[in-house]
Amino acid sequence: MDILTLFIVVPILTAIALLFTKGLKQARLTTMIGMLIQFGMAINLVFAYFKERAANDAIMVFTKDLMWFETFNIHYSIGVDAISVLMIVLTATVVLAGVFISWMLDEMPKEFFITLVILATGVYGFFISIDLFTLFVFYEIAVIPMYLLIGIWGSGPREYAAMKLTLMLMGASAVLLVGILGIYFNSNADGGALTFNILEIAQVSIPFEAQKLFFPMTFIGFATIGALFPFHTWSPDGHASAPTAVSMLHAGVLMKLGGYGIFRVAMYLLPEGTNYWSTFFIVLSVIGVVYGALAAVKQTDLKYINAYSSVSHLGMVIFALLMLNKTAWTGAILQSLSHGFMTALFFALIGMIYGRTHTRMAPQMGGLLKVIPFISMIYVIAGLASLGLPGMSGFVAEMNIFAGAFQHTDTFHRVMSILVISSIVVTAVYILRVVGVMLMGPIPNEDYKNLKTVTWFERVGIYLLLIPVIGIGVAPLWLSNMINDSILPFIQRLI
Amino acid sequence: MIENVSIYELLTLTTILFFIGLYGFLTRKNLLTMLLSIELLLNASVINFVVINKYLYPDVLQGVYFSIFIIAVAAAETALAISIIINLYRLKTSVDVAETETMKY
Amino acid sequence: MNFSYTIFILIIPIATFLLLGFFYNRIKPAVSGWIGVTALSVVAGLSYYTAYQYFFNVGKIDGKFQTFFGFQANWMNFTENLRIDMGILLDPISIMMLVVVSTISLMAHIYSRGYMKGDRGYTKFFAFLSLFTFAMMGLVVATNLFQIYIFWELVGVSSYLLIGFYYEKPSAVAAAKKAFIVTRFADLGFLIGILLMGYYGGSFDFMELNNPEGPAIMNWASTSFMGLSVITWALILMFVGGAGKSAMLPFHIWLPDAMEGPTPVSALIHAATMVVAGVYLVARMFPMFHFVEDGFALHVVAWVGAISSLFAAFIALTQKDIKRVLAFSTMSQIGYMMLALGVSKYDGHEGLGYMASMWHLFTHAMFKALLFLGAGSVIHAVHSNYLKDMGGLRKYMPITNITFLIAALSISGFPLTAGFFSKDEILVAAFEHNKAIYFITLFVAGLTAFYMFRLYFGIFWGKKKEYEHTPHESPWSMTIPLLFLAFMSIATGYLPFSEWVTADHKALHGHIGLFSNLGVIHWDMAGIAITAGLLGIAIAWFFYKKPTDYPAKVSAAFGRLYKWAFNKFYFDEVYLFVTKQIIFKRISTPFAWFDKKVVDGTMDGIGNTTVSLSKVIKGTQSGRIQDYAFAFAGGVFVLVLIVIYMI
Amino acid sequence: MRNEIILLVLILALLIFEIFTKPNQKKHIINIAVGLFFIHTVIGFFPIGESSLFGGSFRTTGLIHFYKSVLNIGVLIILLQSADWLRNKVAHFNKIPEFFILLFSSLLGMNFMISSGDFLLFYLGLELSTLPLVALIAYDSFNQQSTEAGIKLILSAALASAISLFGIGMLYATGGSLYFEVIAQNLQSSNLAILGMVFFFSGLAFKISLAPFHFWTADVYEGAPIGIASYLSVISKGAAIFILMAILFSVLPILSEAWKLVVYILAITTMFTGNLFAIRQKNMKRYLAYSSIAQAGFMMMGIINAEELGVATVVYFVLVYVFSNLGAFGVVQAISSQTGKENMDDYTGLYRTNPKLALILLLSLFSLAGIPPLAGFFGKFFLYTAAASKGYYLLVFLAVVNVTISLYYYLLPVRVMFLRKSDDAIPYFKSKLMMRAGLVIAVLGIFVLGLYSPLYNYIVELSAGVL
Repeated sequence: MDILTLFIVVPILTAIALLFTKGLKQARLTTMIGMLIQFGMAINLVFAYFKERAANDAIMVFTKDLMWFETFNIHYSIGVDAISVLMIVLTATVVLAGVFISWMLDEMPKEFFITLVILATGVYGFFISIDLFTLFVFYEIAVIPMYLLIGIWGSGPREYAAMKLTLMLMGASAVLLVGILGIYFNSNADGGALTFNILEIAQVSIPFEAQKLFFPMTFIGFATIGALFPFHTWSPDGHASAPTAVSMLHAGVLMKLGGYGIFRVAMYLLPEGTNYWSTFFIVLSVIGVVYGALAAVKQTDLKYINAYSSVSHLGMVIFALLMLNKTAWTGAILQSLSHGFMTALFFALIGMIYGRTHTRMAPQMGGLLKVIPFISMIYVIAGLASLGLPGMSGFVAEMNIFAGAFQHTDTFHRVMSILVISSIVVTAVYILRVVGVMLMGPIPNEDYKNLKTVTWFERVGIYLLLIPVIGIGVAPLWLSNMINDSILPFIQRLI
Repeated sequence: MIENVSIYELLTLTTILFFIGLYGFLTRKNLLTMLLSIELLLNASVINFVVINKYLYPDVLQGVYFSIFIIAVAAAETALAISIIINLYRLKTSVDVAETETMKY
Repeated sequence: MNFSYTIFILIIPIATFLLLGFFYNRIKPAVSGWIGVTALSVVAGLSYYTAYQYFFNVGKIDGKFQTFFGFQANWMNFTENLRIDMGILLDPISIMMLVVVSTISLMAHIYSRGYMKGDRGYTKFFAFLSLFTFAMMGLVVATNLFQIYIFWELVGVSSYLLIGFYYEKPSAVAAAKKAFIVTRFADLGFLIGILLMGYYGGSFDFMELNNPEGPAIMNWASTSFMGLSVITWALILMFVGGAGKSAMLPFHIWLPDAMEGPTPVSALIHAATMVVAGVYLVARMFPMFHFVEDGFALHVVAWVGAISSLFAAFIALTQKDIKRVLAFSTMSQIGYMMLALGVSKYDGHEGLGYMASMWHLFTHAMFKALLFLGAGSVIHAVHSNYLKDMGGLRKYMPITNITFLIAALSISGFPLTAGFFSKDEILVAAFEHNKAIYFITLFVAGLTAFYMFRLYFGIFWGKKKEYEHTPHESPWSMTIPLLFLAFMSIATGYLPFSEWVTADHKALHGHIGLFSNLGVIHWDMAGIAITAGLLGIAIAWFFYKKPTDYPAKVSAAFGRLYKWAFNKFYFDEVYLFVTKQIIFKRISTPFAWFDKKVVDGTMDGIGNTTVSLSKVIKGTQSGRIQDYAFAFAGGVFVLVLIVIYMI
Repeated sequence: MRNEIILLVLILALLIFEIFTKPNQKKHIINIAVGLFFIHTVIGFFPIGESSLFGGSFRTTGLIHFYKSVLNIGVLIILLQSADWLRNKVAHFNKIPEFFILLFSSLLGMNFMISSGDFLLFYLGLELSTLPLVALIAYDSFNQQSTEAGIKLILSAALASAISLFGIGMLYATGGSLYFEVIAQNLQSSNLAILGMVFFFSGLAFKISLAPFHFWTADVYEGAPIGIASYLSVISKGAAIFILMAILFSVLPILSEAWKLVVYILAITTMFTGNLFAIRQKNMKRYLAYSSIAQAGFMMMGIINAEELGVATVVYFVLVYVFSNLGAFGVVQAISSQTGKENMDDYTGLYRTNPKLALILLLSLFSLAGIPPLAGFFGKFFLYTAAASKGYYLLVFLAVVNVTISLYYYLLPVRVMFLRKSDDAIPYFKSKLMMRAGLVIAVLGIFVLGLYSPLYNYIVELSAGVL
């Protein structure tokens, strides 16, 4: 079996194996083994990719193509470039960390892990798809398990949040579907065979009228999961209600599907539509960036803070994509990765803190640095990463975005760029506010003195996510070079 | 073919019949009278078929045969409907259409 | 000459940080203290060696100091042309800064071994100090704007961590947060400036940007915005960043609060090294500041510096917390450095201000660190920060007393101390180029002398207080740094600075350099300055040597002015108003509300409308056959009508 | 004709059986009938050549034969799922054989209807399929709801067929014949023809339950025995769709502009009506009734394509829909025949007590909602493609809006089953073999139909050249 299909097969096999397990111990062990294999495969893929790339300069490598539905020219068509490889690594890491974080989940563990693994399958499939149809199929497979994950294992207004999240995302995907169909039926204006294959569609130019019509559909379809204002409202409620591992996976990986899809589908296939609509969506994304940050300032629930912060950070991804140059795009990809690791880390930590203090309200806590120093210090580090401290991944990403944004010299882009840059101050405000209130200060509750220290599986989860955050931040060159190479064919279509 | 009667007059008749039947169906309270109205509707069609056959395509007797089948089926339909109405009567001692409104919304 | 060993100046502190940080709960405090001190000693040794090599052996070629690279690596590329390198750039000012940072840091390390003894976070403290040292070193040796920005932020975060070191104290937490956010806000300007510079100047690299014949300087006029060159805007924005770090108006508000941190931190970061980063930045970019648009940006620098120094001096007169007095004094002195840079030109003697600024930076680092450490020693002894709890300490703490006096004399510009030389160079530079600024400077010199001696007399003389615990001299670990710095506070005045550190890297005839050019001292200029200083000291002597009621009378006489100065001209309140009332209440809260009610409400509304629509139409399914039949027949007719009329 | 003859033989055999068995032995008829029908279904899979009988009144083609197989499979599943109910609830009425006889008669009617080559056989088939069903709906003669449902259906159906007949009359008048082929040749577009088409259409729209001809659906489903409701929802609807397509595409192509508009309007009204009503439903049968209305609206998107692509997608969708809907109905049936509970709230916490049933219901509902990788997604996607290929993007857009609405109510049972806990959840029970077989077939279909593309390709092959 080829190296990419395994990424779908292994989770499915894991899920099937899980069916035969009993109890938490077996379930988590099975999942861990499956996901460890997956993680190893992901790391291996990076090396394999470099090796393959040296010999092969096609846009996608490791391609494989099987006819599926001949009538519609639907293929099972897979392949990766650097961006998908990185996204796969991100996914593998976050999922594995998520398994460790859910080590002690006691309610219906088997079902939990199965659903989680199905979700992961969808994500992997999405990242390796070249065919729009399979891409869409995997997208939905990735989204729908969220309903169960939040609904069954969530907390707070979980039913409401789960329903809202599912409906908004599926609604968006429905709009996306129309966009995809539009692309499909214009994929060969000269009367040849219609196709869903991204690379083939990129060879033809879709009529401008069609681009104008279908770009916003495709864009909004993807941008909703990327939490573009004003379609982001599923995200705060969803994150707040979801169990820890799910928040991690969702914010860390699932929301990345948005940016990835915009990049891979909306912009690549509809370049003129992109140019036509870019002003409008730039405004939306900038509103998202600033607004998410400002709204986060006001929140007290840790998860809400993080959710709004995600709105802000991912708004930056969309903003960067709309800047339409290589620097900004590199930044967008880096920001996706960085935000993935960092937010997952954040949610993991919030889960750990919640598991100990039984509250997520920052003002109710205090002085945690003293009682759970390890978790608290990592929280500070994650916070610093979030506010874009040099040496952490966020900085590298943001700088690329800003540098890319500044390549536009007209006033509109300038003003928008400056607004986006301003958001980093606001980010500092809300991060430090939480750190100050929750981790520092006097201890408000005597019970806190007996909080458990961090356990080994929590440590593993933390390190899995922390290492990439710092790694990217310290040595970004190879990564940005890797991304740069793969961006080229895409950017060339737009300029 | 009837002397001095054109197809238009006959079709007007059937149309009127059709609407009378429809009106009856919509306004009667008694299930049996509603059933009668259905018969009117069906009869309108039956006459239609015969008339069309006779006036327009007199070579082949398709319409006439069709009308015979309609009459037969209508009989079966009525028989079935009446049996169910009787069943309703047994349960509710009434054949008022208002008795059949328990399931709604 | 191969300077590649200088990489260890960066590696050693970060390694120390990682070592102490990872094993903070396994290493014994005593050991970690020694690790820190040893590491820093090595770093200081390397720095001194580098300085020696550079200034005395290899640095000067053809009468001009050359620039060396100790290390250079590509870190990230934005575009083909716009790349970010990480490297070590060695030229006079960076080497001077290496010496300053390593010296003060080493002193702070040694001092902390005594000062922090018994603290829970002893190891952590040393780890953070190492982190800071690393970041500061990285900042000073930066080869390009982006590197400086990166380390700039890292310095900021280590400052944050150190100010908030006593994290259980809410005031410390608030101060740390304030320091970080205010400087970050200013850094926003810096970042935008850098990006603008990158795109209009074509590079981030100092060597390319600062080349007087390079494209960046030659083409400054190519694009303009609101009447000024974009490059000027970039420079001004970068200066905003510098002003934030260096606590210039109006970003100074974090500095007094930052005194919540442990005193060695105040000495190291908030007096000697980090706060002068802004000055260093301007000095680093000096050719650009000077050449672009006839130095418009430099005028901004000069005036901001001058006003800040005056403003801070006023506030320093009134403060009661000794560390805050010192903090405002720091701000005032940094204003000096800024204005000196601001009035400077590039070539030859015209570049006097530049030299003076750097020199003052150097001497100020010594005596201000000394003042802080001395204050720390006093605080350590009396367990209070407030002047009212002190007095007559000269008997109990002789070493502290003497060293503090030396530092106070130095800062007041008392003849033959280091401060005298460097400050008078500033005065000369100001006099030559901008009279208005000169008078401000002179006035501030007098004020400085007055408030420093108010402090000195208030602490060591004045009323004899009864102390609960008899104060005693601090341990050797704390007094050795004091003595060393006291020595430096005098000795650094006799360095031939004007030969070493100048704008164009060529030697320059200073006025008051002892070994270089004592002969041409301008005694007229110096005399005025000395008079101003002595006047300040005399008034302080008169007011504070013994408890008198003059201070109260004077402050009453100034009335409102005194009150304003005492409340720091209400800057904090304005900021608080802007953040709490405007940003939080007027912007953030409505945004959160908007999100909840309007955006989210719309989405929920769509759902709710659908559901209620479903309720509204439920009546059509009435359960009546005849209604159904009517709908059926009606449907047919409507369809017929539509179809027939639409086609 | 093979299908019909075997079915007729089956019916006769059962009649004889009915006559010659003692009341207490009539239970065995369940196994026999199901067994025989299984054989019939299997035989149905064998291909049959194209032919026509009675001067063209009765036609068989590969596609028509496939239609019949689809219906056979559906009926087989329904029989399997209803066996429990028959055994437990109906046995004491002593009229089990009637159930099979009537059901098979109805199926026979549908087979005739599908195969019909003229309006006469079409009409007879239609009535033959409807009338036994009415009897089945009113089967439980002591149940008032059952009776009410019967009355509603017979009166509405009679009205519908009357109006439809009126329309056929007009088509006869304009087309000059009752034979489809002749009409197709002779028919000219005129207002009368359009009038006739709309009238005729309404009759089939009634069977497919397109809004506003759908009102009977919910009430009848609720009152009818569950097996019959599921029969109504898949078999009767499927057959009507098939013949509707055949007539519209091959008999009335000249009026295509007109009927496309009708289909367009009905598709929109139906989707919205079905979905908006379904949101509020508490009774599972009623809930599934509205869901099936909405699904019918989606099917219209394939019809509007008016080409072979449309035929293939609709047939495929119906096939998928048979499995998905029968999966859902099967679970409802299983629970109802075990506990008598039919309300959604009764399902609270079902997953914790009966995980398999809950899972099957979940899969069926997800398939209905069109969530990949279940077959329903593929069915819907192809329908969108069919509509979009003719440029009906607005229709597709409205459809996806409706999919989102429908997702909401499809998640409602999932919510109560999975997300909530209940102390008085339906206790664990083990279904009988037949029920399980019925459910398993349905689930298999849900998975295999979509992912395994040769099936779809086969349908495409069949529908090639039908026009």
